[in-house]
Amino acid sequence: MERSIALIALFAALIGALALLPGLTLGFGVPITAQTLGVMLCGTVLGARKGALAVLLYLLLIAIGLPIAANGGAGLGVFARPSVGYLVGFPVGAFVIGLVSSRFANPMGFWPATLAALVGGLVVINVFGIIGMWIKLDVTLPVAIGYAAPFMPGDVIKAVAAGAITAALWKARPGLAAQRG
Amino acid sequence: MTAPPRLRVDLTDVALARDGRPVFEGLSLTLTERRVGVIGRNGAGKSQLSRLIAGLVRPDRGEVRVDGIDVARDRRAAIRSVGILFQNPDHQIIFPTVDEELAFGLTSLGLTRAEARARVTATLARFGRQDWAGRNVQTLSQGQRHLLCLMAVLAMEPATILLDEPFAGLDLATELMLNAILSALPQRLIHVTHDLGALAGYDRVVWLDAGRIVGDGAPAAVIAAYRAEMAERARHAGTEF
Amino acid sequence: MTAPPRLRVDLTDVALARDGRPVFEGLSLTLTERRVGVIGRNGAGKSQLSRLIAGLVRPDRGEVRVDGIDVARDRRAAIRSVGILFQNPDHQIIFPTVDEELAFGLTSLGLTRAEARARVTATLARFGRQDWAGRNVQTLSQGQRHLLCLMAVLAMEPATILLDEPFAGLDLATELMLNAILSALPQRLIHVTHDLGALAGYDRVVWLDAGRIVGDGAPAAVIAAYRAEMAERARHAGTEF
Amino acid sequence: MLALSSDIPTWAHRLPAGRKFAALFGASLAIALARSLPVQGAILVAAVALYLSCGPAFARAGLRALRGLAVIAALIGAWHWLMGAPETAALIVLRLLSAVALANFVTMTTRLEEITALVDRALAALRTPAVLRRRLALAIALTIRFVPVLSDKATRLTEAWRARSPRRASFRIVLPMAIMAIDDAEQVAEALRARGGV
Ligand SMILES: Nc1ncnc2c1ncn2[C@@H]1O[C@H](COP(=O)(O)OP(=O)(O)OP(=O)(O)O)[C@@H](O)[C@H]1O
Ligand SMILES: Nc1ncnc2c1ncn2[C@@H]1O[C@H](COP(=O)(O)OP(=O)(O)OP(=O)(O)O)[C@@H](O)[C@H]1O
Ligand SMILES: O=C(O)CCCC[C@@H]1SC[C@@H]2NC(=O)N[C@@H]21
Ligand SMILES: [Mg+2]
Ligand SMILES: [Mg+2]
Repeated sequence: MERSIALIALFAALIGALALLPGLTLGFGVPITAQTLGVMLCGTVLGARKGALAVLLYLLLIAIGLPIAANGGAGLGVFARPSVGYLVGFPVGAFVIGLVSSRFANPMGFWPATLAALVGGLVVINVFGIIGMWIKLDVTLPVAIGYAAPFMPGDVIKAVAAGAITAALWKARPGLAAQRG
Repeated sequence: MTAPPRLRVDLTDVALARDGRPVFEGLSLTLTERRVGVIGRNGAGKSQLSRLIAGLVRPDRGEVRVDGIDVARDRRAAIRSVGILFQNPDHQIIFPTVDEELAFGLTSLGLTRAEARARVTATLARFGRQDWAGRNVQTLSQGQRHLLCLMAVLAMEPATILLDEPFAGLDLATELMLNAILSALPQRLIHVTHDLGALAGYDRVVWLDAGRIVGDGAPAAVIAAYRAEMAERARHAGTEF
Repeated sequence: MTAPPRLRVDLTDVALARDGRPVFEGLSLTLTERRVGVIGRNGAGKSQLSRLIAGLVRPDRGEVRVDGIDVARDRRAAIRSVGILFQNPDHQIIFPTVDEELAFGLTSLGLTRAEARARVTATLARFGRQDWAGRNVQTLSQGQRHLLCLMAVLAMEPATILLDEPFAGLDLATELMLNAILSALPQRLIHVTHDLGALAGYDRVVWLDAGRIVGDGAPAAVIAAYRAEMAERARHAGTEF
Repeated sequence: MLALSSDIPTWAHRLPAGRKFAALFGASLAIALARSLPVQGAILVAAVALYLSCGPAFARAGLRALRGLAVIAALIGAWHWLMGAPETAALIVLRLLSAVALANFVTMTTRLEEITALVDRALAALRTPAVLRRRLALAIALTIRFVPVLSDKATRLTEAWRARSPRRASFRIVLPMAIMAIDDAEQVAEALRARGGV
């Protein structure tokens, strides 16, 4: 139990640390960030339930005022920004990533992890993000989808990176596979 | 039932493996002295021994009892009887502020919030660090963090304190100060260290090698034998290291 | 232009702040000796001094030159002239295998892959560790990792090597072996340490306190003064620590 | 500490956290529902007045926290304007600025401990078992500890890289960093267990 809590807290902090890397904010107010890589790793390394808990913990900490959202954003204000859909999608994405990778015999292998990160990280998170921008920015759905397009190449790269990191972690610390869930 | 034996550490035929590789295979050891030093090479098993005595890991075979308590199973009693100080304070400090850090172990002991707060204040006062209340741990120096970890352990008033190389990387003044605090403690100390000088006034020194006890007895004799052996090994290091 | 001065470290009126708090305010220091020790309390500024000399951080004011090279600006030349060994090998080893770790610095120097491979083999041979080729770093012991870091620095053949408490937590045999390797090195060493005994045969010892040089000269004198001061401070620790 | 909460003491710091959050909730609802420009304008003016009532230094800190958003709001506004919907443009910009400004105001004037205590009370009111609440409190504290620890590790590895290469550190330091972080988490778990665990 202590180990689970420590790992969940670590991955919540990891998303926060990645969010602080300088990103590029696009015109409609949503940045390209490394956060998604952290969310993907939550799913691929911690599994569905713990991964989603880590992301929820991250969101809670933003809400209570830690400057760990994209570009050092903090507080409840972050949930009033156009990127709110993505934030809501993060825990769902991590959960789906965990579920998808668990369907394979070697969930922390490169291909299972990459595939899961694509499904949960690229598809699920962006669907939520698009809905968020659609509502928040008062644009039509096709325009909102257009807004999300520039993130796709980066998100594919992040999914592959998540797969590679997960596989390497698995090799270095095989015990990690046993704690997924 | 007879009264539990006081001030005893008993390891009986303990086996432990890490990642499938055996660390101990049938280790037995009884400690009754007030000041015990543990020495040995890197990887000899000193930290695993500390973890066993603190009850942080359950032996694969055999039993570890401290003052009669099965420390791996009866965690509630174990945290009252054994405290442990790790090498790196950053691995040990869990909370962002000094108060929270000190209070955590106390609430685990079952103290109410108010009782815990009172004990925190008393502990800070005992070391003349009243001004640390509410302070952010990030703002403490390295030596101050070591002291905080020690206070957190002492606040819980365990009868036995395990020290796993607690002072590597500390400056001389801080080390002298912390050593003075330690030697004045009434508790039993089990001190793992590479700093052989620190064990001078101890009652007993145990030398571990590859999970076995290869030296045991009065500090002077064990340490002299250890020094000789290490010098010998260093000479052959080119081929064997 | 005149020829660059050889074997000199020059800090001229250096100022450096971390997180807005000044660490150095106008530090000047020239080192020409082959063996220099640096001592001082935790937080005195020893590691920041090492980072300055290695060119890892640019001074806010003033200049740091090693053998005439502005190490913070001319990184390409700097990595040829200064190597640095940190306290914890885990903070230093970047690659998963021994070869990759050793080759990394060499390819940064501009060696081709084949040249780098040859130099890696030669370095391993020099320390009698040919069997480490291709080995996974995870399988090395703590002492072996320290040695790997040292080899990675030596393979780059810098004229100056900075050691920032390289041996805290090592066992005696390993420490003796690594010290023997170090003292046989032809390079200039600048050695930051809390282990005062390690500086016995040195040419000069610099004592830093709160970012200023408070002692400088022959080891025996500086270390004796330092010991006395630390004992004094430990006595007043209750109020001042 | 790593937090948005401001060290400058103001009258708003003294209000109970629960009341501030309830007011914020109400205000957010109003911002989301009102479609009238004057109402939205009035809300933003009120928000500005709140900041100013706490003194110039506090207002400056508040402005700094909003700077990034202001640029974004301007871009979004310009876009809608160009699309021929100046009305919508103004509405979106006003909403965005007031919602974020008010939320930041609450965060800046409430200490972290008060907010965590509030979360804890709310969960208690929802009959969350004490064990779970203790775990959550622990997880929050640990995350706050880990963020600076992680960035410190990243700095060290970056320096180890730069000490041996003139080029910038690449993604290759991510793996050793991740391994180190996971080992740290295991150590911390052990330290937790040594003092009673969860
Ligand atoms: N987490 C782990 N996973 C696998 N093996 C481990 C682990 N920790 C320790 N070991 C192994 O257990 C043995 C004993 O290690 P231990 O840490 O007790 O040594 P030590 O005597 O404390 O050494 P040091 O002086 O370096 O601290 C070593 O062979 C080590 O490789
Ligand atoms: N990353 C950092 N951010 C802010 N301040 C720092 C940082 N690193 C060091 N400092 C400050 O700079 C000063 C010098 O620190 P430095 O690490 O050089 O001390 P040191 O002499 O190496 O101590 P030690 O013996 O503990 O290693 C200290 O006051 C420290 O608080
Ligand atoms: O404000 C925030 O903190 C959330 C920013 C979300 C950015 C999203 S995550 C998925 C997509 N990929 C990116 O690189 N950025 C967006
Ligand atoms: Mg150990
Ligand atoms: Mg240092």
